[in-house]
Amino acid sequence: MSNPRRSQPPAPPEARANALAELLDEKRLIPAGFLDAVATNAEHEWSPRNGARVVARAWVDPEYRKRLLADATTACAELGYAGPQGEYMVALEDTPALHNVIVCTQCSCTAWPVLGLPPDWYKSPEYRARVVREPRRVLHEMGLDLPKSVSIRVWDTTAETRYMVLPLRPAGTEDWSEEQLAETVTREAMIGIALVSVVTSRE
Amino acid sequence: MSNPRRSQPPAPPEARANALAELLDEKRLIPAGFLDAVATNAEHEWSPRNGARVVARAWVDPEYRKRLLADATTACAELGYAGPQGEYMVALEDTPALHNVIVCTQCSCTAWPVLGLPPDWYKSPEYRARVVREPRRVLHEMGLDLPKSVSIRVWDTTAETRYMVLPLRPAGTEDWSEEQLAETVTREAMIGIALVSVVTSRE
Amino acid sequence: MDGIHDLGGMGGFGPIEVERDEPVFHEPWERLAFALNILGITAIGAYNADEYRHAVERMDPAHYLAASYYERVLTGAATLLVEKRIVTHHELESGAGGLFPLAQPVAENPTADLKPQTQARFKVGDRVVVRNVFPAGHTRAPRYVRGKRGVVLHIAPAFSFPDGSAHGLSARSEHTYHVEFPARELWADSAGNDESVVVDLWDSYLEAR
Amino acid sequence: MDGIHDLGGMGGFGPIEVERDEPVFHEPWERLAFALNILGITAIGAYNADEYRHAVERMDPAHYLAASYYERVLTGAATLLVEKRIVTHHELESGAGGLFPLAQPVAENPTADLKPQTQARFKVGDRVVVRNVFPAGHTRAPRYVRGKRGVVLHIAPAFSFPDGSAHGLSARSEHTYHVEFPARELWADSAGNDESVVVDLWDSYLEAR
Repeated sequence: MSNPRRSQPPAPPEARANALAELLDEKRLIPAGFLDAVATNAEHEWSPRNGARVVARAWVDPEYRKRLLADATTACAELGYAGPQGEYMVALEDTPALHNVIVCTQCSCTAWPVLGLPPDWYKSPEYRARVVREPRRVLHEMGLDLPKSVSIRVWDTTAETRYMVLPLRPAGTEDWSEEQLAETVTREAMIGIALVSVVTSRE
Repeated sequence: MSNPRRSQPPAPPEARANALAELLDEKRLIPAGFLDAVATNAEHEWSPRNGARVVARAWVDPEYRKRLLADATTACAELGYAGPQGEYMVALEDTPALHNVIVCTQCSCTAWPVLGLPPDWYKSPEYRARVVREPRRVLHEMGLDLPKSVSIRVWDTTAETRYMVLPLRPAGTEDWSEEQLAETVTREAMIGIALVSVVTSRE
Repeated sequence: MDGIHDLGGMGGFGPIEVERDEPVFHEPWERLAFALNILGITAIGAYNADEYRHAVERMDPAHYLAASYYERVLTGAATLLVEKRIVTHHELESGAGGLFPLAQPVAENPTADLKPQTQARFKVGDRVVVRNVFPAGHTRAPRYVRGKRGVVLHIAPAFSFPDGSAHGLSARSEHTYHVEFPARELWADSAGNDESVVVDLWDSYLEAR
Repeated sequence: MDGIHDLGGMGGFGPIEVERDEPVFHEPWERLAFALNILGITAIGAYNADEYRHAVERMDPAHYLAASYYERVLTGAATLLVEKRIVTHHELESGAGGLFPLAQPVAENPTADLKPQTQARFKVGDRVVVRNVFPAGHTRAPRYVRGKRGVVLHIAPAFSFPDGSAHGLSARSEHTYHVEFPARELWADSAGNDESVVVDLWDSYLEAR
């Protein structure tokens, strides 16, 4: 890479990925069905829908909320959500005075069982570099303007703890069912770059 | 740049440079002959041959050596070497116990009048990042193995001082002329990644 | 290693682009790269997650920033499979029909001399400072908290010490702490005074203050 | 700005490639880019050298590392000529027949609050420490000496203060000092004990210790 003038472009990434897979297959190192099973699991089992159900339960069940804040790993497992990158989970409670945001500045660690594999923006150098240094501005650019009275805590996922944000329950949802509430909870809200918002039919 | 998957490559740099030149020319902002005169000057007037003559003079003339180490800007001007990026020059004296190396970690500042425009390796991220952190290893990789008894001082060109190294005069050159000596002094030696070496005919 | 991966606080980056309704994988090769890395860690067992992270960190910085996330995954996995002699670089480039850039080699002396801490030395509310060390290999203390003062918010269970396990050193586990740093401790006056950053740090990285 | 340009000490880079008998310029467009930047600074007088350095620093980090030196020169010059309304980005891209990437905008509050020092406060042999500030704009104190302790070797004449002149602030000149830092002060145990780095620092960047 020393001299961009003379550097050749690499083979396309698909050619590289296929080459590695074919080599490992020739060497009989890929158990039958392994690769597809792993990827299918990532696509379907690890999902922000899981985290949304955790949040909704915490909103409607004060005892569950306590258990979630005391031991998120066990509370998530109660609902069936556990596995790789979820061995030790911690839920971060938003309050009217404190907003939590999650990042992984050094790679892109995420609580897979409840948030799913992370989106591109979360993995981008832009988000990783900037959100720890200028969180209020980053949130503003991403569409979230917090009142000045709200402090911001940014959580950098630098070890084995995997975080999820427990957002504020939106006003006007007092009579909503747990299932209805779960529909409103986005991955963005559980990472902390958005609030949960609803359009109530009575307005 | 946020998403490499979707980013388009820029126009080739020659197309960009030509576009800028043509635009400025259309707006009549380029004095006749200006661009070629500037570049020709950079190619021919600013040259490590100038610095080599300074070094050779310092080797044969102890009074000049004193003046060079006390005020390199004036001593270089004595020989006719002055100008942009040479407004305040400092010569760094190598001794048997101390070896000097120059870098500019943040851009690529260089004493143009005596060293010329810097070479690609000096401008590379590799050299800029590494030589302040692991100078002995970098020098080794570049072919210079210093005895352990020699300390290394790396000079980072972070302000307006422009440095040149005054290397050790090689043994066996006692009867060489100033012109012969100047032929042996390389830009690499005046930056500090090499010593001045000679093959003496008597050996 | 103070590598390009340690991005926290770096300036010069532009807006964050958010894609609506983003799929888990955008292309089949991304899906494949993800699964191949899991294969390397689990079914083949050629390397662990700390070695994987460090392999990605060792990518040439220009390649790291130019690559998409799954190209980094692919490069880290391929680098380790070459280093562990499961495949050769030549085989990879023959198969790919072109260059297959790998990461730089591991540093000669990758680990700093950090005394193992088998017991949790700190408790919630303790004031700590991050040790001012510069390991040439893998470490998980980001550069932006080095030498900075924070307060322990939470004690997590003991986990494998990454500076060791990324370099094949003997098993060592330590508690990690969620340490809160006021933004102004990290970035001086340029930061808001109602912001903080919490970093999850292994016991060895910390000293009492 | 803690930008990608501030490369001192960054790991992950490979060997340094030296080209024998290297020409001053490798291609005609490099020669042109060099001369165009001198034109912008002198004949047009659209910007100064500090603004130029900062424009290069503001390049997207991925672009910065992928670009050759003269592509960075070209990008810095073009960015400033657009910002100073001499040309437009649209004109540049029409002329180039494709994308002409420019640097990111200047930060909103680019300068830290560093008190001007009209007199040289330090003398040779003085022990100093580099202030722990984080300007969002141009500064010439590299990140790797921030908060580090050194000794003054030499006092240079007063020069224009770059943190101001890169941002169009009123003229301000200060002496700079050649400050020597033992390598072990900079990089702890990972450095040799017979090595040092000398950094040329403006008076405002320093405090007595």
